[in-house]
Amino acid sequence: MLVKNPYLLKAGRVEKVIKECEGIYTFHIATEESAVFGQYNMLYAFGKGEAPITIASKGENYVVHTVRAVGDVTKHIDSLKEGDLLYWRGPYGNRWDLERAYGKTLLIISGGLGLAATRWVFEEAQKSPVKRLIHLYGAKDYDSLLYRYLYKDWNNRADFRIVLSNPHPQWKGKVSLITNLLKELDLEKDTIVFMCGPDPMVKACIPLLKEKGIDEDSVYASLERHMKCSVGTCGHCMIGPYFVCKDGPIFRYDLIKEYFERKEV
Amino acid sequence: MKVGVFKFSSCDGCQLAFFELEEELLELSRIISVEYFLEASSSNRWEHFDLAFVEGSISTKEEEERIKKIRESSKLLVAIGACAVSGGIQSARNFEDFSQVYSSVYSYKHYETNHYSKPVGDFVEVDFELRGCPINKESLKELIGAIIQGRSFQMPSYPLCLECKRKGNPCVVVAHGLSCLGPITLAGCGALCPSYKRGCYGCYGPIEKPNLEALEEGYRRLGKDERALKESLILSFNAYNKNWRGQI
Amino acid sequence: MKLRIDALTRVEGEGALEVYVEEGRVKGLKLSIYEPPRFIEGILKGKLYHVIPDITARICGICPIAYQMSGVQAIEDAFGVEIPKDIEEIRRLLYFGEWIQSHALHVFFLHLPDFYRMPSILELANLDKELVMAGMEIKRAGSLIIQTLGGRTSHPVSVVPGGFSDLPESLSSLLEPLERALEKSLWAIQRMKNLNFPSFELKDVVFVSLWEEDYPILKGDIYLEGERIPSSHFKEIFEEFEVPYSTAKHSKLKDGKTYLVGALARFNKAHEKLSPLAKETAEKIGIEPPIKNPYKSLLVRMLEITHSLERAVHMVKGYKKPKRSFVELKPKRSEGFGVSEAPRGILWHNYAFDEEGRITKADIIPPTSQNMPAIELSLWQLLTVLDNLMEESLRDLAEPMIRNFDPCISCATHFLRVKVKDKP
Amino acid sequence: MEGKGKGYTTTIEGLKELFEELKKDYKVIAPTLKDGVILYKEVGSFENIAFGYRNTEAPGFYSLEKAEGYFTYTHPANSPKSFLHPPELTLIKAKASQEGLVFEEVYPEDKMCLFDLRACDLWAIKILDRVFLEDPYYQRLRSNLFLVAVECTYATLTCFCKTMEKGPVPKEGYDLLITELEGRFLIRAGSKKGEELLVSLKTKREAKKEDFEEREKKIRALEEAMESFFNIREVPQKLYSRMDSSYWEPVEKRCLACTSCTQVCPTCFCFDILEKNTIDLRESERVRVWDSCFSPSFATVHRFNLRQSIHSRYRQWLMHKFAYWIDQFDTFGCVGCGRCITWCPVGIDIRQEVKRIAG
Ligand SMILES: Cc1cc2nc3c(=O)[nH]c(=O)nc-3n(C[C@H](O)[C@H](O)[C@H](O)COP(=O)(O)OP(=O)(O)OC[C@H]3O[C@@H](n4cnc5c(N)ncnc54)[C@H](O)[C@@H]3O)c2cc1C
Ligand code: SF4
Ligand code: SF4
Ligand code: SF4
Repeated sequence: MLVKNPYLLKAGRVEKVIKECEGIYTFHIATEESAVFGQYNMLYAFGKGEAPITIASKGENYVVHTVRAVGDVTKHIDSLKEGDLLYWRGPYGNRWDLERAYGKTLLIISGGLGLAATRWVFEEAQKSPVKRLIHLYGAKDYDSLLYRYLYKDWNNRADFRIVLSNPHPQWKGKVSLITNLLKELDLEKDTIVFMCGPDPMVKACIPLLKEKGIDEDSVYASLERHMKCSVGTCGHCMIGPYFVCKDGPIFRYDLIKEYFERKEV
Repeated sequence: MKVGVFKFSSCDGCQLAFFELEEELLELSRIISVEYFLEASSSNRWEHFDLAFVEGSISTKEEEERIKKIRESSKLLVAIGACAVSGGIQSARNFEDFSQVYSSVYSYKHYETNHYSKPVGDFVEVDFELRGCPINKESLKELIGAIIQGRSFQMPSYPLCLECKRKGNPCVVVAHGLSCLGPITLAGCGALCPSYKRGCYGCYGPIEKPNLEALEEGYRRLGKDERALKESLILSFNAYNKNWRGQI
Repeated sequence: MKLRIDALTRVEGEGALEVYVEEGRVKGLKLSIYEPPRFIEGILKGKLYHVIPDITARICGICPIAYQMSGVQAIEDAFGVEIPKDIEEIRRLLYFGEWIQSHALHVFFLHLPDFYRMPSILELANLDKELVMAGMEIKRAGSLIIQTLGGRTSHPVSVVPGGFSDLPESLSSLLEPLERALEKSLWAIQRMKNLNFPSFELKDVVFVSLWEEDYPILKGDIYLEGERIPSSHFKEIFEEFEVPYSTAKHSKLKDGKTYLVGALARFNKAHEKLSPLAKETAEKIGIEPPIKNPYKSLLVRMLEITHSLERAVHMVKGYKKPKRSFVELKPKRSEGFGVSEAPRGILWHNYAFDEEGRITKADIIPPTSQNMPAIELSLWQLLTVLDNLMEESLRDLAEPMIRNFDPCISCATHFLRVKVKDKP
Repeated sequence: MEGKGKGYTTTIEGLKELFEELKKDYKVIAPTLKDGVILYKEVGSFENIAFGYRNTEAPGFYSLEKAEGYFTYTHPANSPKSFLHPPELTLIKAKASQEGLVFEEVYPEDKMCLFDLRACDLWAIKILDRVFLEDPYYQRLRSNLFLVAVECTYATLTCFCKTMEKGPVPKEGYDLLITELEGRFLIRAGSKKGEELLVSLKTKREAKKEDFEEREKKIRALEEAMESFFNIREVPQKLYSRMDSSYWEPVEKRCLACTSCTQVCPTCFCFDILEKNTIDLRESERVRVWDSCFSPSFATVHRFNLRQSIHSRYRQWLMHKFAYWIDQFDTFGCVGCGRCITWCPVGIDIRQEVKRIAG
């Protein structure tokens, strides 16, 4: 019996590079490979290793990745130019359960680079029979805002709100915490919530949603854990009984609550 | 890339790793230029170093001054070996009455030396550590490779036991009743001692948070007392390492 | 006027040379060695006997096995155990590994560049790559022996009082590299025999080595002017003293004579016991005792390399893992002596223990401190005949002379930094 | 349970013949003696198999003595994991070329026979089969594997396969099964491969009723002698309800987080993938090495290990073995071999911890 080698890498050309802000770049990589929103790829840097990177969006024959240079792999990726080859394997992981929001309100909450993980599903939601679409996006600084070039379009199709933690002379919008923005929102009880951001942000939003009558089983969060294999065999990404790499990265909150909220699980 | 190799209180053993690179040293000399290395060359320049390797502990006033000068002249500073990283075997005296140690070796009273032998990191900022007494050439190659390739330096953070098991050694504590510092010692040597059927004596120094309380229990099980554990830590060449300073 | 080489280069450890010159003529000199003391003997006090080989190895990263061998033999002497022949043979093999590694390091990396007026082996490699590569291959063969028997090339882990903690099942992987290195050593000697050796003769220096059945290495009596003296009498023939200016504890014969240990001394006393190939080569290149020209120690070290390789090949071929790799020791209140031929010469250890086996006295005399007076004497001989010694030429003159003796300053148990006085 | 087809009995010569047959096609891995410890290792000759020893094992303790008979010990210190999921395995080699990177898959091609496997390790392989269901490296080795199982007639103090319901009788998954009887061996086949080999053996005779009866007696005696430490059916739910650190903190004083338990365990599979390159960066290898949830960098996110405390790492390990594993792979992650108990340098006994926390 021959099984496919999950570690084999594919190559794709970098078609486009967009500088989002200092140290964060978005890449369009040519590929015919199919994928769904919520999934991620393992990007490879020769001689350095691999890192899981979310599929931020997808076009006809390219995928979009947004990468912040923090370590060996991501620094390498961010040094790529148009025409360079990028090596990767994937896609891996599960998808956002967008269908559950059909006919209901869909609230997306993104913190920082978490926007890369919600962008694609947000774009898809705009085209789908979601009753009301709200997206709260919190970023630290004005300079770290991602995808500015899409805001206009997004604002036309959805309720897209940005909040910054720090003021900036050019910033006319809100300076506050994303939780304050959430508090102000009027939401139906049957709202579906998609979240991606740092663990503390996710943890802080849950009780606020509860106050609004939104159950934990209507909330989905995309998690970040250490990953090596992405196929549920290396053990690194485990949270309780789940492998974030293959059972996630997106989890219905009630299923992981026990493990996510408890220290050091 | 300009490189300097410096020696402080030590046995020279770690510098030998450079000579062990042999052919690779010749290869490397195309990319890096060894500007200062007293033991290897009679032509030495001390201006600016991109990379300074420091062997040995700091145990005299002169050494305290010299290490600061090296730090000022160097972009990256690497502490190599147990002496530079933790104070070396000579730091065993930090745990004893210095005047007695002194007079058991010398009668002449006026030699200048500090009571304590201390790691380089007590005086200047250290960018990288190469562990071991002595270091091995693989880790040296890994570090030079990481710097040349502009990637991070890969060093184990786990205890020796993991490396020992990967090698297929049965645990010497269980099989032979030997005491072994492996559970609290950083991996990297290739689990040499257990491979030669003896307990690890700790020459790669402590892991980040060694559980000494648990190890003490382990020693008790073998019929060895606290004193035996304390002595083996003091003689581990790494007794003055910051990861357990104050605990021994 | 004081001329000074602040930092000696291409020697093991760090030292300085000061020369006092009046009207161009040398009036005094001192080889000051500023290795800080590491108090190894002081640290050993009160500790259990079995730590001796691991701790004393750290006196010197270049000849740790010498320390381990003298150390364990002192312990075994104290506790009155005989080491079985097969284990002793393996100790010799390990020791040959160190001779090969250390001699090759000195000959090729430190000494040879002098004969080509090159700053280091890296530059020498541009000039004669073949020779340099041969040197590396030889050194690697020595390292391989140590690594195979002891896990790593410096501070091997398997040496314990009584023998080895464990030994490999087979040494067959050593054979090929050793045989190749042996060939390379013969080839390299031919290449080196015609180097330009400055003419110089050591005067008033007594050669001292150990006496063994074979060419001395592992143990034996002290062989002094035709007499065999047990190592326990070491302190009765030699006198060790602290010198405030130079930093090593120096050593002289009790009658005040300067003596020399190491390769030259061994060759001069025991050349007829060299291995067949080494002896034959010595004859062929016209090296015969007594060799008094220290520059020629280069060739003598090469001959010792050949000897070691040839003996090692033989041992590897006949190797069988002993049934037990060590014998048990029982500590008792006692005193013991251990002596062996480090690459640089006689290394003497002396310990006393209490009934538990804790060390009550530790005394170690390394070869380099014994050789300090001889080195100074030859520098004196070299420099005092000069009329107009200039600072610029001092390094070029003095350093090669010092390197002839392969001093290992790291064997620095007794070396101290001292304030340099203005007058000699 | 009976094997498929008939049973045969044979002598030690017959086993030797079997061994020689196996050696023709397989790299035979069998228990060998090294420095007073029995380990699985490739063996060249039948004489090198460590027959006739008895192991005494207790928490943090191991010793061997000579014994009458052949298969008189239980299982070696290492496990089949060392061969099916090797501690270090190169997965992919990447080479730089003009056109970009060229990748080469490096597959282990060994055809192995594991000779003398006990019930616990047989189960452990079954568990690994599920974990590495889609791993081509494991699957290659696995599909070429020949398994000779042996029935235990003795258990050490650390064995608890009975508690875990994994032994002492091997149920399935072997090609051949050997039971040592008085002066002879009962052999049965468990697969077609095994059957064919068995039939071709010259030194054998068909097993009789008495042979089976003698076997039955021996096995019953062992089963009865073995203690049951806890009721595994209740363990997972109890553990899930006791995740609070107060249950786990006592371990902090005793556990060294040395990783030994996870390494000797026949089912612990966690690994790391290292990137090993040449200085000139012309070539790089992706190498899989054993890792451990006790390792301080195991669960690192942004250079911060989510499991800082030792007791939280212990919780992760034990919960995984006795609770999470069931959700993941529909089986416990523990087969009761007792290796982690014997080979813990401070003698922590997982059975006692399970009893303490979930008892
Ligand atoms: C499902 C999933 C999706 C993800 N999607 C994205 C994405 O779309 N975009 C993205 O940019 N990231 C994403 N990440 C995160 C990314 O995978 C990690 O940051 C990854 O570790 C980067 O790998 P690396 O080799 O570049 O850095 P590593 O070397 O693994 O470094 C890891 C962390 O260590 C820290 N670090 C690195 N070097 C140093 C240093 N010298 N000193 C101190 N700290 C240091 C950094 O904070 C970094 O986060 C995702 C992660 C997951 C699990
Ligand atoms: S760390 Fe050890 S080997 Fe290195 S110089 Fe110090 S004593 Fe020598
Ligand atoms: S096992 Fe321990 S003492 Fe031995 S070499 Fe390794 S780190 Fe050093
Ligand atoms: S957890 Fe322990 S007893 Fe259970 S299978 Fe693993 S090593 Fe054996």
